[in-house]
Amino acid sequence: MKENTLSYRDAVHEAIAEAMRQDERVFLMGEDVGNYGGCYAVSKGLSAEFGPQRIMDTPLSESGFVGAGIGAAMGGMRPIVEIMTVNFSLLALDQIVNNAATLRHMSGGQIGVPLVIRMATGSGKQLAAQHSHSLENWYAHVPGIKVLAPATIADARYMLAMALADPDPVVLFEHVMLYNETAALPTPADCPDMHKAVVRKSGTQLSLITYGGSLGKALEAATLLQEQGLSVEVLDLRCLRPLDTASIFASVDKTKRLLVVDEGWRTGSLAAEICAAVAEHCFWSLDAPPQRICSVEVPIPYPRHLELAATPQVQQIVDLVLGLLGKQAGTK
Amino acid sequence: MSTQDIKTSLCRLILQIAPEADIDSLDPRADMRDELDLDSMDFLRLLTSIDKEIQVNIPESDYGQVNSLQALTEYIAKHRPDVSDNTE
Amino acid sequence: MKQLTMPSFGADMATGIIAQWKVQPGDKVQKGDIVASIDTMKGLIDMEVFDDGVINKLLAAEGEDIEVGQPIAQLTLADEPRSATEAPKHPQAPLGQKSISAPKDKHQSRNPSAPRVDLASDSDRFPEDNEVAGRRRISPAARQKAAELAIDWRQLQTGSGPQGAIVLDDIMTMAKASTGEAHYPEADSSQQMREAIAAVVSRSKRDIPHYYLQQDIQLDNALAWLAEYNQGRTMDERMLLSALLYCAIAKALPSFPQFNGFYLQGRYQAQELVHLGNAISLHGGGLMVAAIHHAQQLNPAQMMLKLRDQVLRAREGGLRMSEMQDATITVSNLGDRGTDSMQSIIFPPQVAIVALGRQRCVPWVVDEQVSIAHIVTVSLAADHRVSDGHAGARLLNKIDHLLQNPELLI
Amino acid sequence: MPARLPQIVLVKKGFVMTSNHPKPHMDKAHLHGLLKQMLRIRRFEEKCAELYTQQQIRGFLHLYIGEEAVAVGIMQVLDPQDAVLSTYREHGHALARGLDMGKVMAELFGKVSGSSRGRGGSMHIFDSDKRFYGGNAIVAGALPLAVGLALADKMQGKKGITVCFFGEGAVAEGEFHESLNLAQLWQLPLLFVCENNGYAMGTALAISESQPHIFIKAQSYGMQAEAVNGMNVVDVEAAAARYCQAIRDGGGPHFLECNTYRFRGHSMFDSQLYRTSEEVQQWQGKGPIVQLQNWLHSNHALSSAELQQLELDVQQEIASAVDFAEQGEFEDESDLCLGLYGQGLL
Repeated sequence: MKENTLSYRDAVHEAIAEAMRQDERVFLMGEDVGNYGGCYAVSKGLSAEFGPQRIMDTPLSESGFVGAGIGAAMGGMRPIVEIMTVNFSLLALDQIVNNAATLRHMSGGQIGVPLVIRMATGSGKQLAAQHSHSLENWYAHVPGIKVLAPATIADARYMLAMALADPDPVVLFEHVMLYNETAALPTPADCPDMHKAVVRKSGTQLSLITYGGSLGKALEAATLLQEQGLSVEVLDLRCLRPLDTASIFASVDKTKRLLVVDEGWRTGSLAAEICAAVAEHCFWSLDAPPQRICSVEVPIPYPRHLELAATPQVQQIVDLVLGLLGKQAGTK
Repeated sequence: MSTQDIKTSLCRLILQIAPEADIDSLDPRADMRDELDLDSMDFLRLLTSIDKEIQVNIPESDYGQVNSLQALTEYIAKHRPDVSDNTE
Repeated sequence: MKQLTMPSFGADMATGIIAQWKVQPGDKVQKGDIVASIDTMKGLIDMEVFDDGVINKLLAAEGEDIEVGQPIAQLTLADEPRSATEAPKHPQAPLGQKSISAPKDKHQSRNPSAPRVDLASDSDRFPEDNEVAGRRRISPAARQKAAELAIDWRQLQTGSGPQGAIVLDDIMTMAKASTGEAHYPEADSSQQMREAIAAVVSRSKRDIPHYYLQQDIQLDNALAWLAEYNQGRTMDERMLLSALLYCAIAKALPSFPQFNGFYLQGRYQAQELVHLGNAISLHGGGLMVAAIHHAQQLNPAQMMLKLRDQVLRAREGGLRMSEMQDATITVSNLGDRGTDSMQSIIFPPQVAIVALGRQRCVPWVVDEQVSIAHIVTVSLAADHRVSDGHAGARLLNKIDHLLQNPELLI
Repeated sequence: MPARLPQIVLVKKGFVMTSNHPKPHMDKAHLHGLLKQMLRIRRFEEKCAELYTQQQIRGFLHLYIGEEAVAVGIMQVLDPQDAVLSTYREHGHALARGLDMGKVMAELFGKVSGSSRGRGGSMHIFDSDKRFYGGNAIVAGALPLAVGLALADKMQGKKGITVCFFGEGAVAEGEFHESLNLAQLWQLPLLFVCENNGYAMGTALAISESQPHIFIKAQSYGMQAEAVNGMNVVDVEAAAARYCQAIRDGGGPHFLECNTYRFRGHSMFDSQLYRTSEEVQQWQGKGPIVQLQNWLHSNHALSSAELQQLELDVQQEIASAVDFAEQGEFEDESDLCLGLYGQGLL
């Protein structure tokens, strides 16, 4: 790695290390976070600095250790629980949905759960149908938790501290294709409040709304379109619950066209929620039907070409934008 | 409060009502409403804010005495007991 | 089967010349469609059809002068059992109208709040399945803008959007075309506002046969009432003459429905409520018209509150959408620094606009004695398609009367 | 039956037990206290059943009647800094832990004056001041939380221990095993209390578990575990005292299986097709309250007047609790989303 640059993986690593140095209540628990260094090598070396008491390897008991994280948060700690992938998190859904999300409201405000759950998500590494899915919207569906999707190095570096400072459970999704991304060394100013969506590229003719691993694709498409003289705005949601609808509506009211790029499956997707909200609130601003590009509704397959065919790609975005702007092709 | 203070406050209040007004080049003796394009509603709002912030109530019968910035300043100076005479 | 007859567009119309047929035998028509253009002594007027059906036969040729009431065409009704002579309950409701659909057209009425979609008038005369072919696509933004600028987007066959949808750009191009401008550059907001004004006034001057009346109204009674009212009131409670003038106009209007309403697609719809459009000039240029809702019910103090609040919000850009759209008539107030009088341009689809000059002193003759009077010149511009000068004069007299007796305004 | 209970040894503190003498020594006042606690729960729940039929209490209502000795016995040995977690059958635990009866009743009424603003109802009673972490209505759902609470105490060097109550039905869930493993692995200050009443809803233990002795499963994780007569409050208290002391001394998690029986149905809406009325009657004969009463009578340690006074006190407390619940207001609908996020409401 070049000097003055930082990878996404190291950004998360730094964020964890910093949080643990600053606050004794913070600890990391999860499968193979200690001696192994983390499934995606995020926590490599942390055990040496903080010891096995604070970098806790857990058995393969997602429900057990996620529940323990919730209990520890109730008991005054600030746990960071790592789940290897979103697919495995389904084994802990009971604890996240039935306990973490409900306790504050159900107890009439008495019990808070200041917990951060990190997990990897998304496709692109040919990991096939049990390690590649994007289920962010399942979590974004649940009131009582907050859901973040850091898509930039700066967000990876500084969002965790905000999540830990939050009094409520925060589920944080790291897209697997981002870990090797690098960028110039970010500063805290590069990471606004975690609840805010951020315009990554300003434009006037269409809003590309996206998050996580699809942000790079959206930006690439916007750049290609710019070469054709088209001005596309890219809005990075960052926070999937609660959604920053004010920023979404502001962007669409300005550009009058919406295309959502979402690696989740189309039916009942987060993209569907955004399209519905835009149709409800921005109807009279719309100059074209709201559209979305999502993953094809099949389990993500193993072969490279099929994996690519199943998930949103840059050319697809470009074509759809052209159609929506009446330039060529048509809408689906 | 000096007359300079009054003028400064007045300029601020005018700008609140007509943000595009070019106060610097305003002739203090010219008809302020013509020069700044203040309609009766603007003028009423100006007098309302003078009442609120400088505590001088200008009755309708005195509107003729406050046509220019200069005249308005003098009117306020006359009606505020605390204005010192050491003007600019 | 129903006979279409030469319509009467006014009590004084005896005959009409069929200037142009807009339909041919076999054409499917829907209630509200224009079937012919009729040349009258007052110029060309569109003739619309009030039923859904198919034009069976034309009984008169173009150029023929025909008496009002004489048959000019035969219409086979889409819904024959329906009484052919039943008059539509709401003769005109271009927005919010549910079209009476032919069986095939079931999609067309599914959104009752959207404007009804016309049948395409292309060469495909009998589309067996016109569910898709008949629908003209238009984006919500374009629809909104077209309504704002009073542009009839149905004139466009196709737009430049996806699948030929009419989009915002198309409407702006139409607006531009009506002002004679060919190119539509990226404009800042004040330019855009200028362009919008240009589109509206050009259209108004082109389509609306204006007539103008004006009257000097003595204000001494009103001013005396006002001085007494303002006596001892705080700045916040003080009233301006405008409030009284607006009240007088609003309270006069309900007796003269031909000035308070909309002229749309060749028909006038009087409105019961007076939503007084207040033309507000903006510092830095431009003009906004904000509706004062239910103005006929407001007393002067309430009117003053509305005016104060609205002017402030208009200048800070805080007007509500309903305020921008609902005005049934407009008042343009040049204020006490303006000129003596003004001949205004009507904002379509409204049919009248009242202009208020500045308050001034003049020699005034009463009982053959000259005295000094405070007066204001009130000017009316109205749509001759809807009203005549006589009615306009009565309206101005009524306003005058109210201002001579300000207690009537409370 | 009475012979199984220890002789009363009157001592000042009311309760004495040394490691040499695993049997506790209890004074009369202490035993009267145990009886009163059990009566509070019994009479409270009998009132709940009545109010439920009158539709004052809605939703699910799971009664603890018959199992009072477990909650009362265990709570005797807990300190304020200890944490308690329970199930949807938690009225007894809440009352024995010292929650205000009025607030519990108001919670059942769904009133904003209830312990959880009425939002939880019968199954979700919380009190953070008492470190009472609910009322969890997911079978085995509280076990991982208990692991976490104990972990937090241990990491922060706090003295408290965590006690987690659950039924034998939870044993079939994965979270039970995950939690026992984690607790033993991390040597957490945690007491697991399995209230084995023989039926998971209507499924008898014998037809759901290959090993019906639950404590043996815990032992297989290397945990100190034993079964105790859960119908005998003194036995329960004695066992809890030993185990809690061991946990406080750094002995890691312990597991107590309390064999007990619920006299009522699983919930109010249960025709009890899965067991015979003879079986129920048989158990009722050795119920925790009647057992202790009889024993006290036969040892001349409880006069009729004393018993009458106890009942009277309990009835008065219940009457004022019902009164408090009735007086309460329902939470305003506009507050529906209040406290979903943030620092809390109360």
